[in-house]
Amino acid sequence: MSLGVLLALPFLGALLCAALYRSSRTVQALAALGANTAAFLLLLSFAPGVIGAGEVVTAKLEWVPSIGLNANLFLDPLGWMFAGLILGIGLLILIYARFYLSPADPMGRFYAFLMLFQGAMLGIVLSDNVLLLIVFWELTSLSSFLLIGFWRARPDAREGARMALAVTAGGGLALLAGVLVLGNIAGSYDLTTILGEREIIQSSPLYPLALGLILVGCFTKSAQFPFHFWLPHAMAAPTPVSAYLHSATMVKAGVFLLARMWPVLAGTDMWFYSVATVGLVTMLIGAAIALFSNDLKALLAYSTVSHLGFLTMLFGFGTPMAAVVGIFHILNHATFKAALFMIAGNIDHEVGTRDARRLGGLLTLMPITATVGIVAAASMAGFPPLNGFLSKEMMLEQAAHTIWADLSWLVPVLATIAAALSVAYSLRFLVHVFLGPKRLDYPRTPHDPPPGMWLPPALLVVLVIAVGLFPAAIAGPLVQSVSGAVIGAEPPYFALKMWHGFTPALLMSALAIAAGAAILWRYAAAESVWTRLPIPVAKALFEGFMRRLVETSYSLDSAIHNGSLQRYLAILFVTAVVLAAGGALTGGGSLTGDRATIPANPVAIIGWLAMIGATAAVIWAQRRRYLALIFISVVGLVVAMGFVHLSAPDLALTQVSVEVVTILLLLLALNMLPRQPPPVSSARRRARDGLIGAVGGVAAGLAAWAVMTRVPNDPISSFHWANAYSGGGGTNVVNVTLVDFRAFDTFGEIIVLGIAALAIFALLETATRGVSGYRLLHWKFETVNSPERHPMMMVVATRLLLPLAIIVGLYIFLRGHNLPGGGFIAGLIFSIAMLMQYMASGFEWADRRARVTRHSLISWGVIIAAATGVGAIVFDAPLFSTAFAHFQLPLVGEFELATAMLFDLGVAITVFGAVMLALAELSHVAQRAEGTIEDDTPMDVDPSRGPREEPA
Amino acid sequence: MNHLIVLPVLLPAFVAALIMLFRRYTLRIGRTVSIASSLTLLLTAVFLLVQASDGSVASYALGDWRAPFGIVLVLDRLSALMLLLTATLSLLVLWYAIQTDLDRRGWHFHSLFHFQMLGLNGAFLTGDLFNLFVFFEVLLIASYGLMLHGQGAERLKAGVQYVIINLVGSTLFLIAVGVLYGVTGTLNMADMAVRVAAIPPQDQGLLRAAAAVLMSVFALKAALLPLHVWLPRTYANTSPAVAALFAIMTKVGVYSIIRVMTLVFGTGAGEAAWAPAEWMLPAALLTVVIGFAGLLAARGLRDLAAFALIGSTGTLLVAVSLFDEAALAAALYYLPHTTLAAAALFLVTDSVQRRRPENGDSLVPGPRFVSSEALSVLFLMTSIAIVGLPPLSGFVGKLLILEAAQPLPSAPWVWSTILLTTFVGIVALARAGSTLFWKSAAIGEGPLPAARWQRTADLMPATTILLLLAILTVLAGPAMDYMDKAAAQLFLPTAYIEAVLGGQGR
Amino acid sequence: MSLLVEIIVSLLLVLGGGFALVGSWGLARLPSLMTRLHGPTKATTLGVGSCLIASAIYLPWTTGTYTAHEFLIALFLFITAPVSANMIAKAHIHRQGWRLDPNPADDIVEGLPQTGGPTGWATFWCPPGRQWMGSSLVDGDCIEPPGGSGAS
Amino acid sequence: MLVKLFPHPGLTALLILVWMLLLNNFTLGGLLLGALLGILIPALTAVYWPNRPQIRFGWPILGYLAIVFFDIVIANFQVARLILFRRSKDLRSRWLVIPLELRSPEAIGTLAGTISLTPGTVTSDIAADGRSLLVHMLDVEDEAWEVARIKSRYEARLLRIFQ
Amino acid sequence: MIELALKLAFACVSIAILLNLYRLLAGPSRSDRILALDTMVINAIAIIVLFGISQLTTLYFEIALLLAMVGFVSTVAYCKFVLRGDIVE
Amino acid sequence: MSIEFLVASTVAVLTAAGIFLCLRGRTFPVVLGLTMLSYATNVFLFSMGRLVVNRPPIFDEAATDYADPLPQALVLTAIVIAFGMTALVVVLSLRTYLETGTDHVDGDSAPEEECEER
Ligand code: NA
Ligand code: NA
Repeated sequence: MSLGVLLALPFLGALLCAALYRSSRTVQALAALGANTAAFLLLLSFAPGVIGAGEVVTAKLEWVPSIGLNANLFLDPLGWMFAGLILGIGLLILIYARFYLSPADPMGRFYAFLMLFQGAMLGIVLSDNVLLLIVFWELTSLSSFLLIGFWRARPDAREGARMALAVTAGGGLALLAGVLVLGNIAGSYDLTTILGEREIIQSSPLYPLALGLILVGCFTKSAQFPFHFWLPHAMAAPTPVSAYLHSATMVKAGVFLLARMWPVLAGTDMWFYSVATVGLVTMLIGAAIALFSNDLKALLAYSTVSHLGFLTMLFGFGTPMAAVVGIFHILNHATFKAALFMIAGNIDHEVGTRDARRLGGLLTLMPITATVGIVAAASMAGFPPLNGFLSKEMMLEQAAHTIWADLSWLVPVLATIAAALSVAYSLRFLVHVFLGPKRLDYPRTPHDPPPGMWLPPALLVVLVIAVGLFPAAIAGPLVQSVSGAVIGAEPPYFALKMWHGFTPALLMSALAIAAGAAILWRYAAAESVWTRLPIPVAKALFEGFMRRLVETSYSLDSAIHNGSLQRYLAILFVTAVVLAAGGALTGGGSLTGDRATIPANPVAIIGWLAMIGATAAVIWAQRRRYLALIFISVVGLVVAMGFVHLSAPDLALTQVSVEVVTILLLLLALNMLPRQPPPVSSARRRARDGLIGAVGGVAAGLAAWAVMTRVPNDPISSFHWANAYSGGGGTNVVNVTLVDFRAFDTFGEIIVLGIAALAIFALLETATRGVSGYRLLHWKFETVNSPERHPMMMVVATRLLLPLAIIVGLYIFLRGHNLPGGGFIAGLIFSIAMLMQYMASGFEWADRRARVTRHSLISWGVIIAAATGVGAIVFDAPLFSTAFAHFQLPLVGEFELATAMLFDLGVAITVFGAVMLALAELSHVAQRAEGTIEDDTPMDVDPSRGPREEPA
Repeated sequence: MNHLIVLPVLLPAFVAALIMLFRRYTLRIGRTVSIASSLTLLLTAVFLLVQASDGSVASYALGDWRAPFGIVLVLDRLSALMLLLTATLSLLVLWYAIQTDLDRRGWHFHSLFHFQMLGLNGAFLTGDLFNLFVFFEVLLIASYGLMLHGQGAERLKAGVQYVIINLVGSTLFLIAVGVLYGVTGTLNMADMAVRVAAIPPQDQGLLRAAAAVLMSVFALKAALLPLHVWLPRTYANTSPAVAALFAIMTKVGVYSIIRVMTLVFGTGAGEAAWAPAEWMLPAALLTVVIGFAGLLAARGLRDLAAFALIGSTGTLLVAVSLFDEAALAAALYYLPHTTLAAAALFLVTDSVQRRRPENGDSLVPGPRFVSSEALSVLFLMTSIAIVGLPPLSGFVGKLLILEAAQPLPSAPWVWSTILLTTFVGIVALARAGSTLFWKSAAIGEGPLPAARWQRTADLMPATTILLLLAILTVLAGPAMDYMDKAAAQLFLPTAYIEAVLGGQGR
Repeated sequence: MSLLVEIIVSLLLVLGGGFALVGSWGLARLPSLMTRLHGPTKATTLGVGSCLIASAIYLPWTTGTYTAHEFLIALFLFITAPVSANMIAKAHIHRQGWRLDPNPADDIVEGLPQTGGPTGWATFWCPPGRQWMGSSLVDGDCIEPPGGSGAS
Repeated sequence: MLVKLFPHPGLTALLILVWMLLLNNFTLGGLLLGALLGILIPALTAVYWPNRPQIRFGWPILGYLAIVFFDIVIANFQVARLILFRRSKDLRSRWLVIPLELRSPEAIGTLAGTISLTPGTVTSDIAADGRSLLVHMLDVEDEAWEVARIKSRYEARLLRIFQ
Repeated sequence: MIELALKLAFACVSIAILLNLYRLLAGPSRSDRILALDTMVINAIAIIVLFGISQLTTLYFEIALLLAMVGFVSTVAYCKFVLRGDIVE
Repeated sequence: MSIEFLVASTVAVLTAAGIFLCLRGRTFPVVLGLTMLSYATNVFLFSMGRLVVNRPPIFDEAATDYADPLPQALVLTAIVIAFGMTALVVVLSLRTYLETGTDHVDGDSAPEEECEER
């Protein structure tokens, strides 16, 4: 429980700081400090148990138990040590940052990010579940991204942040894969369980995979070769961030994980050769680059890379003793490196530059800063009696005994060279910055910063000295206890002391110091050699890779999504056909079934010929649109006749009426589409499309043939046939199916129509404005039009036909339940009748006389249909249940009333409303194109009124 | 009899029709009714989810005609989940649309919106294949209306493509349903499941061809490669708020794949078991790749969001097309996450573009804009969700998918694809965000330019979505419990079939 | 009785089919639209008419149920056919008059006769001063259409 | 009031007749419904038929119908002969201009329809002042005679029907 | 006898439809095609009536009725389009 | 020759024409193509109930054979939906043309596709 509180405190601090974004800087700092201090104190309270007695504090909480992702926390000595570093150094950094940041910097945001990062870091070291660990791991990547990019206006900050995120979060993904594999080998994702499964894990065939993936995660985070390049660019962050992330926390996460996993992963050749080698190489390269870096922060950054390599190498050795040394050095490095970063920050802050070539002689100008810096740098160099010396000695001792591929000299020699380089760059920091003559060209006049900025590093330097002098007393118990946790057993005997006697390590150490001093002495010469070395710049490689990634993505994207509907449709058709063919071929079976076919009579064949001819004509006339419309009518007519022939009178009725409405619609729209023939596509394109069409057509035809020639498989429609009259009260089974058995489909269908009308309305309502309105206003007709708008003959005929059509429509509606017909067809007939009226006497004239709004017709239609359905619920029958009864009235005789007819009424009304809304709106727009004419007569020629306008 | 199950279909129909009636009066009535109805739908969905969570399958025989003869609505865990997701998302989008006056910028927004919900809910509830087609059409045509809402040249052009390609899709749907009826003699999916198992060998080819075409239709909706091609232009050119609602549209395709495959062509389908979807896994993997590559290639936030949708839906499809119980459970967890996350990204996109009069959504640095701080946080959180980084549910979802894929032979492909594309996603979104918020900040630290849009109320819906994702993360355990059981229910459809075929009705 | 009915019905059927064919034959072979326009009236009037009468006699006689829908079909056709013909003729003389798809075999080449009144034919006549709507070829007042106009 | 209820009494009658023909069997209920529709539909659609032609019902109408029917049959045979046996170039097809005395659009419409229904003649256009019809005739021997035939045989009768 | 007469009538009307198709495809003017289509619809009505007689059913006559009405509307619309470009104005 | 063959080949021809037209570059032929496809689909769906001559699904105790009513009902629904969709797509094409000045489906005034002027 208290572990939960411990973990929550930094996050709470982050929230608090974010919430206080308007408060004063001090309040914000106090909020962050408060949270951090509380956490630190809480952590200290665990010390007696964890460090003293070796207890492991746990807190268990199930999160996603089904995959073993638990929010389990545990605090063992290793975790305690890291938590101590995180919270302890964090505390100092918070104080330091309060004074370091300028008033222009948003302090609240900074602290929020920093506390977020702290929480994430703490999460890593407290997790008892590897999946949970990944959560925090990635959270550190994210929060460090924010911190590095804190000075968002600086391009280097943005780039550095992105690079750090890409590398560390990307590595985190590899780590995720790794721990998933590991967890599956071990049978659990709980660390405590995994740590007990060394045998199983190391003998598993998946061990190399898991190891490799986990190491990628560790190496990226800890900036190990070849992933080392991101770290220096992360130095664009404000110095407190660098000090925090790159001394004690972020980059140590990788090392932490190496230590954490050490008991189960270490000890194999694979571990040794991969981890130790990478560490060694990194140590060398980092040190070399650090030596020749002029930016103090870059120098420190590469030094960090080098020291992380140092640690990695130690853990890579796989021996308990090496692990002990590693743990000790983690502590030491954190102290002197954090101090050094802050010192570098102070110099930058006060002098206005971090370029080592422009510095020197600061000892007298900034005595406190310089003193602290010199001690810390000396520790980094490994000078006695500082803590850096102790752990470096021990490392060299370990290196001296390490045999790499039967080469006993390799590791000691390389380690010594690295140590020498380390001495050199440390001395360079020390000498080129603080010593030497004062310079006159500093950007600013340097003096010591306020205590808030030198106290934190000073405090750390006190530790550096104290540990150096009294290692066993101060660090001994901690190292002892942590080593036990890492090794998973009683650690080997070790002595933290200055003098081990004349050991090979001492010799190596001395050599290193001498060589390092020599290098610094001949620094200029060394530098000129270095600059001539052809070293590939990792950053450029990385950026090149990223650029190529973006370019590839871009060309992939534009190659695939070229915006051509023609291509998209071709893809769709081809995919469907290929899939269908694949299904048919793998499924097998026969094409033709056992059902007897019906011989075709000559009339049917002639209809078929008409259909083929008309279809061919449509294709031929596709660019002569008016003709195409006439031809397509024939197709519709033949289809309707086919429905007549094949016992589908309802379909024929519907087809006939839909057909005419569609044609009217197309004619209305056609009038306003450009009439000049569009360019034809190339012969190749046409051939391709023809091929796709032919294959698709054949596929559809074969499927139709295959089904039609098969004996039906006991279709459910026999139930519909049997129950239409008895249960649905109608003899027209199709209609009963529509309004009763499958009324829900019909309900959806009228809604589709209603929505179509709404969408059409919404589209056209605006057509008279803007660009479109302009285009309409400046419409140029391409042909001569007759001046006669409302021919008399037509008007006269319509006067008779409108009532006739309405009565026919009503009849069709009423009989629909028993004979072909129904609401939909009736609705269409009413629409056609009204459209006839519109055509005859004009939109304005007819519309002014219309009494209902078309919108409300649609609404009412839907409401009636739905309400009919709901009516059933009132009687606790399911939605759309129907009732019907036969009534006997005097004079009238027997008649039937069915609720389904009410539903059908809703259908008819909706259809009528929708069709009228769509076509009326279209006519309205068309009329706009012609300009409005005062029009109050139903026909142009009306002899009964005499000539309308006397000729001149 | 429990009639509550029809409410998700009935209420939107009534409300849409009523709003249409009242359109002459103030918009306020429309808004009030719209919000009230959406809230009701949310409550209903919660209630139905609770009802379904005990594992029972409720079958509602419309018109009192028993299955397979009439149409049935079926409520199981999956459909309840989809209903809740729809209700949640639509309420949030509605909120946003009202906040930003989107509903003023064209006709009939609220009616179309409710018709859209009607279509979605109907599709999720129906137990009948043809009825599914009908509701596909309802939701599609409503989506056409919404997609075009507000108009403008680019939107219209994209709309033409969207409409046409979906019309072709509908044609294919009909053909597939037709053959399935012709071969099996039924339309009810449960009944079809029973009959498919007994289809003789000589009809197998026909059956599978039809099933494959049906899958291609669903894949079109779900934006599965190579049928995803329509999506970027459509989603990038509609108003982002509508695109946010459309995040659920691809899930209709996914839902349909899950439903039809597990129920009709699942383990019990005899020879045809799983056959119609064998091609899906490679396609889904490529979809993820294309989606995340598009994220890198995007030159505007809208493109970015569209590709993020493709990529994350692709990830979902990867999990689905493993056709494994654990993977399906993972997919079901990931499904609401990806829907909401994509929606949030679209909403953020809209908020950004609304505040940048000159540069709109394009990923170029421009002057600082109002509430860019808040938006940068939202963008960051949304990106985290979309990419699947901790601490949001996307991470849990991907984790679940990886974990589920592990024992399967296709694991290497699934793992490498998901992990590598996540990496690409991180890179891409970091690029985009740093350009948009950091680089822009660098350009003008001066006073904020006067913008049309000064309020911050429009950030609330996206914030709420992130909050919901956080809740989904924290409650991943109980959620997975539900998803596990839902997946189990899908993989053993006997209860479903019994509930449907043994249900009431004349 | 039944033989008589059979004979009548058969005659009507043959007559109906025959006239439908003659009408369409005319449509196919006559040289110009205006002459072709005479063909379909046969299909309408005697062709379909005879068939309808045949049906009206035959179906009640065989099935015993009377039906009157034939008369309605006839009624509709008789109302609509002349209007269709009129509109087709108008369309035709309009296109021919403006030489939009000239056909040498057609009847308008030498022009329509004068109306005998002060105005032209409705298809062409535009009252002076009124813009000839929808015509980009004609900008100001009426111009003289090529075929037929008023006496004035 | 009565005019409002029965704007077109003839139409009402026609609708009732059509309804009964549609129903196809005579019931009192059907008739009542037909009567209702016969009244309702013209009343509802009256706005689209604003003028009210005065028609004299009775024998003249029946006589007219009989003549037209007779002419249709005869003319059909005549035209069939022309189509089948006359060579195209020998067809003497002509335009006829028929000056009108009829003034009501309904009456002119009826005349035009009659002319078109009887084979061999097609009403093609009307003068813009409504005072003459343009009729195309398939084969004309004597134009003046044909015009006179139409005027006397049809128009004169229609003048009597449409007052 | 009726059988034979029906066959004859069917044959006549079918050939008539083929002739209509010829005119429809051959044109040459728009009016020719409209006319051909109009005639084809009328012949289709005849076919339906003949079909009714041959199958002894009146069930399909409403289709003929509707065709009569609808054929008219579409013919008029096609003509109106030729005349005015706009069919509803 | 059987009716089944006629219907199947009708489906094939209509589908082929529909696909070909759908793949054209201008909205109008595409609309034609969609119309053709919808004819094809309707006939196809209808044929799924198998073909029967003059056995309309009007219930009659005496009838022994009948056309399958269900596909007919489905086709009716499909026709209506296709009508609504066609109406929408027609208006949309028109509206897009008015707004953009081009009737190319991709909205380009100068289409990228390979073209030859006729
Ligand atoms: Na037509
Ligand atoms: Na005539």
